[in-house]
Amino acid sequence: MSISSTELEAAGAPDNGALVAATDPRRSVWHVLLRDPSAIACLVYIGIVVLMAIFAPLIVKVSGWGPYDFDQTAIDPNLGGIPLGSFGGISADHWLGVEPQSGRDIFARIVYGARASMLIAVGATALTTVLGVVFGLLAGYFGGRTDMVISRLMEFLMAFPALIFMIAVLSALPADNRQYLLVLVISVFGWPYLARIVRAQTMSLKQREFVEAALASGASRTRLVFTEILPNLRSTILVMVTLAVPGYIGTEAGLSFLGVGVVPPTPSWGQMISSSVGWYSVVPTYFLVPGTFLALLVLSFMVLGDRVRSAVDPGGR
Amino acid sequence: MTRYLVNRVLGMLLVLFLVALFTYMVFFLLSPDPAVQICGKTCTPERIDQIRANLGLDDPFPVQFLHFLEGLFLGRDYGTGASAVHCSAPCLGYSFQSAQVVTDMIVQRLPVTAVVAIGAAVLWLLAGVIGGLLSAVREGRFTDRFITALTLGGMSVPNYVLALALQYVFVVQLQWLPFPQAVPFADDPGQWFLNFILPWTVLAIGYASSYTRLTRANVIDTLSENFVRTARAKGLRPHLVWRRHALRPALTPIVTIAGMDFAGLLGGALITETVFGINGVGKLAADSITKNDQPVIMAVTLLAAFFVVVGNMVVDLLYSAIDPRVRAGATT
Amino acid sequence: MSLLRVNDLTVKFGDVTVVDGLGFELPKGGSLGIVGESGSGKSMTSLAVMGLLPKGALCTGEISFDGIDLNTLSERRMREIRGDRIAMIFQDPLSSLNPYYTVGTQIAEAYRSHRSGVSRRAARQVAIEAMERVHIKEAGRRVDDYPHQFSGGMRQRVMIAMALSTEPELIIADEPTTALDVTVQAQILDLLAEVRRDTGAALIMITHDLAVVSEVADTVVVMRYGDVVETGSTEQIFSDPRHPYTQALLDAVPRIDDEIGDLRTLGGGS
Amino acid sequence: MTGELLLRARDLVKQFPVAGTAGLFRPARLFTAVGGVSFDLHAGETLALVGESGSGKSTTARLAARLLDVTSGTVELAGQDVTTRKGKDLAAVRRTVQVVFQDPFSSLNPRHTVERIVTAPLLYQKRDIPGGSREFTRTLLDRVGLNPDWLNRYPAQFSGGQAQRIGIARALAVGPRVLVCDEAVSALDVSVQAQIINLLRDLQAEEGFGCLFIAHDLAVVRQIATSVAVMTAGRVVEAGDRDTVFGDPQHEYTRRLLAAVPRIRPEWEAARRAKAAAR
Amino acid sequence: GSTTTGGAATGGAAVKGGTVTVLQTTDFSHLDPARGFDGGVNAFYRLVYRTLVTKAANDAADPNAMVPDLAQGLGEVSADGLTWTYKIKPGVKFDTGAAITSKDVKFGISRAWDPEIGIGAPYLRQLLATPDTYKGPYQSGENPAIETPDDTTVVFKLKAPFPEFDAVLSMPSAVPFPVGTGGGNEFINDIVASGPYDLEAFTPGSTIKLKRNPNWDAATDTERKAYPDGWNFAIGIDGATIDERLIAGQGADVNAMAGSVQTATIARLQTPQLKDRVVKAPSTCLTYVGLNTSKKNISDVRVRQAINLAVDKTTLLNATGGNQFATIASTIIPSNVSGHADYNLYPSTGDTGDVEKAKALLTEAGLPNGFTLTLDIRTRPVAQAQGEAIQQSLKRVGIDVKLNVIDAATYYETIATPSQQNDAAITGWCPDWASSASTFLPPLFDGRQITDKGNQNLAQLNDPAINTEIDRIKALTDLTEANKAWGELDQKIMELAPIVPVNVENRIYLPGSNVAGLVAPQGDQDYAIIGLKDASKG
Ligand SMILES: Nc1ncnc2c1ncn2[C@@H]1O[C@H](COP(=O)(O)OP(=O)(O)OP(=O)(O)O)[C@@H](O)[C@H]1O
Ligand SMILES: Nc1ncnc2c1ncn2[C@@H]1O[C@H](COP(=O)(O)OP(=O)(O)OP(=O)(O)O)[C@@H](O)[C@H]1O
Ligand SMILES: [Mg+2]
Ligand SMILES: [Mg+2]
Repeated sequence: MSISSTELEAAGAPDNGALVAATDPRRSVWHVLLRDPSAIACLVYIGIVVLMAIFAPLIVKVSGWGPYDFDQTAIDPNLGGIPLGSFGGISADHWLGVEPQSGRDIFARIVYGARASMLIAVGATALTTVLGVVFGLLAGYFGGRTDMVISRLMEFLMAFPALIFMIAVLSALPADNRQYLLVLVISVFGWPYLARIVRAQTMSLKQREFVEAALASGASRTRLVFTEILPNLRSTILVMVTLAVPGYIGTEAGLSFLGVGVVPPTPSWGQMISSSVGWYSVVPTYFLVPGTFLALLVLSFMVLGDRVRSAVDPGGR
Repeated sequence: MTRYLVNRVLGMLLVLFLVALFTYMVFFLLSPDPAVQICGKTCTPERIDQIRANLGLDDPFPVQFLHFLEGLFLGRDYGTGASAVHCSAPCLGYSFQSAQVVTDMIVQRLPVTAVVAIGAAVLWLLAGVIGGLLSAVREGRFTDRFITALTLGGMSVPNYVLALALQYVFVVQLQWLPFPQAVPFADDPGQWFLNFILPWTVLAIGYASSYTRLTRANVIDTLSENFVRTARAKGLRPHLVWRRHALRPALTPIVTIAGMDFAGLLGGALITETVFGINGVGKLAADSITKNDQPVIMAVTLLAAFFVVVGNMVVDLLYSAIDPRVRAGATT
Repeated sequence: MSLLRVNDLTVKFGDVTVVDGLGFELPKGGSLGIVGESGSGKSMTSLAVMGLLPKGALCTGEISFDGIDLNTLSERRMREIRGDRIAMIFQDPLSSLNPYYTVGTQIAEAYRSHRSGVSRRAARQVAIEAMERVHIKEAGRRVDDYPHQFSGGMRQRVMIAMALSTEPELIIADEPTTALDVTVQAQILDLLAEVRRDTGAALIMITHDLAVVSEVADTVVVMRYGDVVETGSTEQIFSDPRHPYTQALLDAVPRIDDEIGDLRTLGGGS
Repeated sequence: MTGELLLRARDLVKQFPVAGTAGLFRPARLFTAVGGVSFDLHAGETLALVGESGSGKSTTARLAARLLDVTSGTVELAGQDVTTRKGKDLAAVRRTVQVVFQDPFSSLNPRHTVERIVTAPLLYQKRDIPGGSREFTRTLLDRVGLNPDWLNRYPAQFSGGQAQRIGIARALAVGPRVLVCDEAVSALDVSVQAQIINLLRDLQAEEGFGCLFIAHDLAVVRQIATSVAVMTAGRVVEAGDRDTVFGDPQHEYTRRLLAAVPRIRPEWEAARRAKAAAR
Repeated sequence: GSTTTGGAATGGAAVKGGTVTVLQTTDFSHLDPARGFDGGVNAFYRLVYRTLVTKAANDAADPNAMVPDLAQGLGEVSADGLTWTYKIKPGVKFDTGAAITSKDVKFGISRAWDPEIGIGAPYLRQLLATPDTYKGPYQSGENPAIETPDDTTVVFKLKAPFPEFDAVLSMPSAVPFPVGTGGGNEFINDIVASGPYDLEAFTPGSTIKLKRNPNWDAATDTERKAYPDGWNFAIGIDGATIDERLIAGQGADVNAMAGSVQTATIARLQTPQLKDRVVKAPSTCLTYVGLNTSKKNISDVRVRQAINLAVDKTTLLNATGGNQFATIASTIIPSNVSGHADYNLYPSTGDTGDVEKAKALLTEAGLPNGFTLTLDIRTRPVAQAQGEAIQQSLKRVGIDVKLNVIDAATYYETIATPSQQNDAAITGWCPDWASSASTFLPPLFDGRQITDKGNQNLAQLNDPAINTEIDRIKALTDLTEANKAWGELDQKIMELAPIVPVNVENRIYLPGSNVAGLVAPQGDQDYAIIGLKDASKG
């Protein structure tokens, strides 16, 4: 084991404050992100979507049309109810056009759809993270029988073709409270993937001497797991979370696309795409608008996750 | 090694059994009464009872599950008398809605799914490895950043959106490709290829993106390994350094991950096959879900689980075959 | 005429100079020790000679090997020298061996890449002989083993065997024994000495262990922060160190058969 | 012997299951890492365990510090049998025995500040921190020769030698009677190594703790130890007073070990010392 | 009356030969006619199966009429109306070459009693005087209600008179089968065809190929033209893709046809070339909202009338696909089903609903502030759009509609179970034959047919006056008189407002440019008269 030179330089260098700030692990991620224009762009877009979700009722008041209001004047009853005017009925009245057949305002539905999509994605991420971290920590730290049981459980859950099973189960379950069901089902099948990584990390962290040092200092096992090991998983969890959110946004949209997602008339982006499928060559905007919003959101999270990852672990990988 | 293998196979069987049990239980609890489905639109309670008795649907759960297992290993008959249908082992069930043996339904569609899956796998492996290599070689340069941007895009666009967009552009507008249909290879290899291009692309694109990233990261990692430096210090020709010392270690994990992804492909095939109307197992699953044809859904779920579990095992074995360190250790 | 002459060698990573105007000379069959604490640029120097500096390193100065300036040599010609006339042994033998190939393959590979038209079988024979030369027992059988099946000391022997297979004129060993036990270290050092006796190869031994250098080298270069602090014959450096840093370094060495008392340290404290 | 008997180990045996040999109905094969080791450690004494890699030195140290459970044998701490203590009952052991580890970076939690690291033992043992956490840390840092203002830094901001000092500071926080140093200087450059050895020597002189010093570098051991135990393959093959062991090794293995140590020619050393004296 | 407009019939007549391709999203329910029982598969059966009596070809003068098929003439009924006798035409054969005998007719019909097979049309089981213990020919042998005095004569014994028995025999469950066949799942490999085509290849869920049945003799069949040499049903194609293919008409797709186009496609059919190919055909199916009279609030007739008044049928029409895709309905019996009478009890300007009047009625019923109503809808885009439209329009009178989305697969089962049914449900009804309303009003409004499971009377209306009237009309032997009476009953029922008639859907077909003979006066296609204009094309 040789000591790398950066530490030596730190040793040789006089005590200066700049060094402290630059390597404070708590601040570095933000620091790196805020210096990266693409990360900022992603943050801005995500911020807009989040604000849209939070202030949906207010925004809709400003734009004039609610997500459920039919506008018969905006569609052509003679042509299967296609929006009047070009570009899917985009006008001063309807900023992003209207839905065929009902004339509902797409902008309002996008705004409300952000709600459903974000809520489910964030909810599922939160639940998955909690489950994944707790089980991963337990399995990784205690090993032995605990690990055996948890690992088998994970193997069992991962053996399920998650998408097929989710669709099947969701389609058979009652449609009320779909949001919660979606969160639950996604999380149940999602946590093993996080837990597996947390477990492996915990196992290698356990080998690190500071864990033994804490033990020698008299730390109890819970203390050890939660105050010594958990903080070291922070970057892993951070990266996983930034990557899980877009994953779950996609999953929610996919399930809604397949008709087992959020129940209408509540809009979600996936469901909007799903209902636009039949219209994609007639009213392309109907399909493009939610598709673009969705793809951009996923992309933003992906890029952000990428940047977070390289901020956390500059070595690459 | 033998003991390891035995342990592994036993573990696999256990997982499969649990998956079967759990799946059966879930569907047993959620399933609408198949007797009602058989009974049709105009149905009387007596007829329902009769059907139930005939098909053993009034047995308690454990008995029904045992029958299911029995069918799986020994085959079984559905119905009674001349209207009975024999379902030989491995019997995955009987679709009351379409009056067919589920095993046959799946076997019929498996070849199409195999074509879709294998084609996609070839495509994504090729694209992923080549893209990743290019990206790694040109690390930090324009090509690398361009490929990285592409992969991010590839992972962000949901595949059903992509499917429709590609179909709109290449089929509807440009008319370069036909509307995808499962043309058998034997009928017309050219058409076969043209028809499958879109499904392959759509199914492959997400995987190709993540494989590109993975390959890139692995290659960059491997290139900084000491043994690559050793190889160069030996004065090996660059192509040998690359082929033998950089690529093999970099691609080994990718091969094994590919094995797992391939095994889990049935789920991905579901959306692709549905969007393009390709009659494979994925479409069968999607259709059965809309029709609520539980025996079929369950069979497909089990089949997919089987692929995943067996795939995992094969990958493990493969890994120990190509990585000498694992081979000797034979530990999990 | 000297085998290797390094003159004003400078290695930079961007603005950071990690080797700064280094110079030394090594006669044919001679042995040179480079010592210095961690990060002083020892490895960078050796890699510069091999032409294997990592990406982003800028190397200037003269590296003249048998009259050829390696620093300006084309990569093609450099490759012909590398592994054939100059061989290198690295510090960590496990990570320096490719886990996917048998040690025999890896030794033979070095040989075959410099001898055209050598059959696999013949190269394998060379590998076995090389392994026998470094005292690996049952070489004929172990030639087909993988690196992880060898102990640390044996791996390092494999590395040496690999270096020897082409009968190089210069062997560069970068901390070849740091990862090993004292007893194994002694064996490896003996082995290197034996090999040099047999083949007449020159040696550059890089280490931070002064005692090791004193046993192996004819000439010693002491480095600190990329600079040469002092150069001289081994005897001179150890019996009459001129530079205070060298003196302090020697004072800090704990001795097995010498006085016990406070070890002198460099500049004290932190 | 210098002082009271602090640590008494008798016939320590430790077996580990060999990974991957466990069957479905069969326990794993066992590997004996330590096969019956006994020693005594007195206050003010430094007992060095030496031996090649894998000879069981660290395992012995961990058993003595009750970081591992013994397979058989006894550990007595200041006259108390602590061999089978578990959980809360271990508190006394943790107060008495502290460990300094080999890898200065791996042994410090990279996510904790120096202050948090150094006060951790007191925190974990739910003890009051005399003079408050800050002051206490400053005092400790000062004692191990570090700048007291560095208490808010993270481990990554230190050099190896400095990090090792933090590790020592942590061990000292509870005022231990026994300090176990597992290869505490092996990873350091000679000059830094010398500093740490000096520091340990000074601290021991002040505190009078007993030190179990594990190393494979015999030259280092000779500098610091008062007595030496030579281990190979999980057993002690030779033990005794430092000068006896070094001066007149009895066991073949010890002799081989000593012979293998590289040395600078004595005539050069003599010449150098003469020159230095002249200067 | 037939209101077929435009049409592939123009611009060329069908000729013999070629292969017609039919593009479908979903598979046929069953190739076994005793099990299949829906518009789609019935059209297919017509190509391969024959029955004693059948519906007249779509291009006939009266396409609703019943005409003899295997039988020499329509049934001869006894004076008491309980015995119906048919004589089989000479020279009719199965694809095996064997002659179709009365035994085969009896065997085929009896299959409907097998509990696992007979899931198709129920009328035979309801009408024939077969004992309750009978479980089909495989389990119970001979069906005592059918007699076969000789090889060409079949005699049916009924429980009660049923003047429209001819129509009952046109149902697919009356297809003859060679004695002893049709068990298990042999249908996947082969069928016993009696019609002009026979199964050539069948891959469930993806393709059905039909070839000519050499043993079918055109001379014995007045209704089927059987122009093409083969049929190719391509199954499992996405609806939008089908439309794209039909519009593009590339290669062999000129010979393709399909079911009704997607709503979205309508806008693209406005070019002259496409407009020419479009066939618009009103169906015989009514989309309606069943109001569950057994529920609180809705049990009050004024509330139901208020709902009828408040619903904005124009919005609903747009949700259904606009005026191309459906016609607003005010009556129960659609206009092209015999018995239709034109009236509107709940009029409003522009059919957007009469909010004032509805509110007044609700106030009268003691619900001035409205109430909450749960509406069952299917997880299908159209149904959801319709549900949302109803939600919007009832909001205007204070009725808060909660949409209860039920999976498409279990939807009908759920709403047909009174214990699981909610306040209201969107559903539809098609008559089994359009020659009278006897399969329209009685199943939906006969209070005595309310069952615990499989209930069709969603309104759970049990009005003695209506029940008696139904019995009276059913017994009428004069069809014209009966149809007039059905029309009057229609209005009487609507006075009670047990349902809200929403609209009658149109089918909009876009056959390939080379397809000829597509006429659909009752909405459904008649494959038996369709062919190619140029057999060598595509
Ligand atoms: N790729 C690189 N980029 C930037 N700086 C580097 C790189 N590689 C090495 N260095 C720096 O070059 C200097 C010399 O490193 P070198 O590896 O030669 O030291 P060394 O004397 O061999 O140390 P050790 O005894 O630890 O092996 C160090 O300060 C190191 O941080
Ligand atoms: N937790 C464990 N599980 C299994 N084997 C172990 C474990 N810990 C140590 N061993 C084994 O016990 C033996 C002795 O290990 P130990 O760490 O005590 O050796 P050491 O003398 O300290 O060696 P080194 O000088 O390399 O640190 C080794 O062979 C090691 O592989
Ligand atoms: Mg180095
Ligand atoms: Mg150790």
